[in-house]
Amino acid sequence: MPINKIMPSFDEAVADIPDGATIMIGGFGTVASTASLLLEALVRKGVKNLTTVSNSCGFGKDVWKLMGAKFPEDMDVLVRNNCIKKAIASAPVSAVYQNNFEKKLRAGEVELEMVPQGTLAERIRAAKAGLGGVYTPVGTGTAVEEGKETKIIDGKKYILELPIKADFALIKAHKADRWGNLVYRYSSRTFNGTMAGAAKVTIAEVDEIVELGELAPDEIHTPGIYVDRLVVRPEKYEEADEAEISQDAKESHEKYLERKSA
Amino acid sequence: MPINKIMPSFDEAVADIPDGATIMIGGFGTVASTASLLLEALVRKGVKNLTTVSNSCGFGKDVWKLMGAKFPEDMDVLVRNNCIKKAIASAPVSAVYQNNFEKKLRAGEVELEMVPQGTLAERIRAAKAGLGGVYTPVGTGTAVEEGKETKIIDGKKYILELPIKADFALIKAHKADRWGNLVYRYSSRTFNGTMAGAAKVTIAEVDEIVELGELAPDEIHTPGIYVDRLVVRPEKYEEADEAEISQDAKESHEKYLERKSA
Amino acid sequence: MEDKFKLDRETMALRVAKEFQDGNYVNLGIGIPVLAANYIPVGREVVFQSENGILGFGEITTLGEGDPDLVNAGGQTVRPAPGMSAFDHAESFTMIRGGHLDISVMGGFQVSEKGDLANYMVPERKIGSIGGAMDLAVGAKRLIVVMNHVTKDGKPRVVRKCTYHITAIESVNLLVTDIAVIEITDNGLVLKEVAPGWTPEEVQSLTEPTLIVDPDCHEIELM
Amino acid sequence: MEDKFKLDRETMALRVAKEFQDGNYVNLGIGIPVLAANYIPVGREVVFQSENGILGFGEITTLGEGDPDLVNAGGQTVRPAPGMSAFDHAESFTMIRGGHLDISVMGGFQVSEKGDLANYMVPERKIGSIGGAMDLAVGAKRLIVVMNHVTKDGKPRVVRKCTYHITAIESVNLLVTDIAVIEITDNGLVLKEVAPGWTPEEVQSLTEPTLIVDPDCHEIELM
Repeated sequence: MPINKIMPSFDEAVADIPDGATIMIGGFGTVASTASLLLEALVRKGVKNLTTVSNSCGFGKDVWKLMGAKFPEDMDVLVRNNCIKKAIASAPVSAVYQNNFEKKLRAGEVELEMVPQGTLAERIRAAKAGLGGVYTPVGTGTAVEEGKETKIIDGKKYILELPIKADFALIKAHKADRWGNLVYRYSSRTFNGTMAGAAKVTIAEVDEIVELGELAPDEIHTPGIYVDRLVVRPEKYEEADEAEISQDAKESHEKYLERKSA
Repeated sequence: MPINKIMPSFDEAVADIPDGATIMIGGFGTVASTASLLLEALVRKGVKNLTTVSNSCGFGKDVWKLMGAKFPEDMDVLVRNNCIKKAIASAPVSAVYQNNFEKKLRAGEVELEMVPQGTLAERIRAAKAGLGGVYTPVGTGTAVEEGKETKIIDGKKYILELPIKADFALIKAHKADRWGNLVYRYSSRTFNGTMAGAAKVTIAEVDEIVELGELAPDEIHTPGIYVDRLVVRPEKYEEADEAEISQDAKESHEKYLERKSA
Repeated sequence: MEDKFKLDRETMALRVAKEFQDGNYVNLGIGIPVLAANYIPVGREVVFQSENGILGFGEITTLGEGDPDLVNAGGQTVRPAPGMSAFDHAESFTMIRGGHLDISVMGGFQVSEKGDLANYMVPERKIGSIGGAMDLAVGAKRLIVVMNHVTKDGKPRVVRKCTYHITAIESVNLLVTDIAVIEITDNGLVLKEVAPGWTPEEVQSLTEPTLIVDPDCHEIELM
Repeated sequence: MEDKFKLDRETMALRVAKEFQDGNYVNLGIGIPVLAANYIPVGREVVFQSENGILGFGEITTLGEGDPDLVNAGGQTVRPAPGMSAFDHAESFTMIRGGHLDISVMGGFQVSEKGDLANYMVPERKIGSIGGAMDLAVGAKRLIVVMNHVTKDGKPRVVRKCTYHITAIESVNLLVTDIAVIEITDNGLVLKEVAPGWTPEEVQSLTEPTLIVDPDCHEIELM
């Protein structure tokens, strides 16, 4: 039978993600690099007590709507719907905007393990590559070192960082074929490319599915072996809960515009 | 001044490689994936006591000529011209053909550190990525483990493998621009892509140099930051020492043809 | 017993190929393993990986044809095929070591009753190449070894303990020889199939460790 | 002394940009650092890296324009430029941690006399984001920090020992503030330049550790 990783719907793609699962969420923080519709499907499923692995922890759809995003949900949809128990992240909060994750963190409703961004990438890669751990010089002499093994190698101090293993990875790519070969666009490759294949099951949300053979062998960024399921984005976005854009988000957007013009 | 990494000649590209240097040699073993002309230039320079880091240790130009290669020299050119003191390699000898490296190894004229292929790739990457070392499960319970630190992580035994650092990396790519952005073709990416940027100085031999901007951002395999020097292959190959094809090579080619048709 | 029918290389490859399930990602070693690509069961789509950095490539080209930038791990030129991807060595062994391959098929010199594999150096030669063998043996979800049951001198290759240099310990899952198919389990070696005309006792007589004969042990199935 | 001229954000960025040499690979942090991209000395070609996985990109787009798949680490859309490349996060931090960047420029809250940097969390907030700061501080060949010389309350930010959470120890090479340019050396902090109208003594009075005044100490050079 021809290999076909394409799933008919976002709901079916996430149907077996259980409560308490560890999930990697691709992207950098911008909604364009986020598997928005998979996250929404996860909320519809009503999953609880997730441990998430991601770069940031969401800014909320209002911020992205103001910036004109077509699919505006980011990880915040999991945060505000109380799906998360613990987040492993490098940039969980913003300097210019108090996101829902920060509010919940201050309220003691979520746990946080903060990891330097490069260490996060390397720990995810270690899981993907079957390594037991890596020694990084990053974080020595800081809070990151606490409770971890260190080692002097060639006269320099390193911290032992262990793989981050996960049950599912939810990533966003640009194009895919039925084998799961993926191509990303520019800065939206980011953690999507790193996480593909790092979890037991990798699910990719894509803009477009092309015929097998249309992606040139040398242009494929993620070989299909790392991808288990694919779902393609619809033409139109249907918003789950249409609501007014919050005052917070408007203020944040104003600040963003100022920074941008600075 | 515009960045321009293009060197006028192969000799100038390798002019500062000193005796006793550690050099990475890209490619898998096939001559198509090898920086042939850089290796020849190194021999012309008369460099001695090199430590090499490579997947295999060369089959010799006769074998490749019989297969129709235009630029037929592989690492054997360094071996037979006595440039090497020690080789770090994964597949130094062949099951079907006694190469010059094997002869010199049996004669005690070269040293060998044999490394599993994936561990070789990972140790090279560790140097490139600034890691102090990685734990791999590969080689436990074998000769590879001897003299190395091991560690039980999550109930499984791993070997600590340290970065392989080098002074120069000589790699082969297909296309380049003046910034050193590289694109490879198919299976000729191999160790070339892994070694680019892993040594202090990376020198790339390429088929073609294109204008800056001709390589699309998402098709570049090696970002220019990893590449220090570029040399483009000439239209014509000029053989240094024209000699008859050896009987050994002819026999090996016969065997190859048999295996192929098998 | 010497006159009994033994499977030839092609038939052993055919038996190995029966193990390939729909959608499997498979790495084939040099020698008999690579022949298995010719016998994928009808209707199954199987994707081959080669450790030099290609996935989903096509068949080996005819002589004199082929692109020198597109070779398998044996250095043979192969055809591109729809869905093929290329990558560097670090990525290739991320795939291999990281457990992403369903099956790795390799040749062998010795296999022990615990599933240890020796296949990179014959003691007489004293020099051999590890290549990708250690990573492939440790990393693949399932390791299938294909080899002759005895050496040219008639000595067992299925042994209590490997006397040759070890490639990987406790890693072989299935062994296909020219006279038997043996599963390596936590309980020991289970004889599942024998070549036409062979009895389990005859296979045992050429095997060092004691075989557990599967209640369902039968003649090797090729189709 | 309160009335003395202090460099504004743009001028600090201009001073930082003077450090960019021909062909340098440079990462610019959010805030003042990113402004330095506008002041590359004439005739120099400098390549910018952004840790979210792009190298050699162009300027920040005007509002409302821009491709959401092409942003810098601050989330601002940037233009593609000839020579640009894109890569994933593991590769991006291979670049950063592996010492491939010539210069990293970052904002700071405190810098110690040993070159320790604190820039990811103000104690009052108790929560902050590490992001790529620790990797960039440790990995770049040269770390330039740009910040105001004192806090809003007038307390020194150049301190004997950081009291805020440390980003990286012994990593800052050059400090550009609104009143001074200070090199961090093995011997201590060397005052190289002062803002127009400032004396070394006045800079010292706003600095916790003792500054070594360079014999050649002069007014900040902007061109």
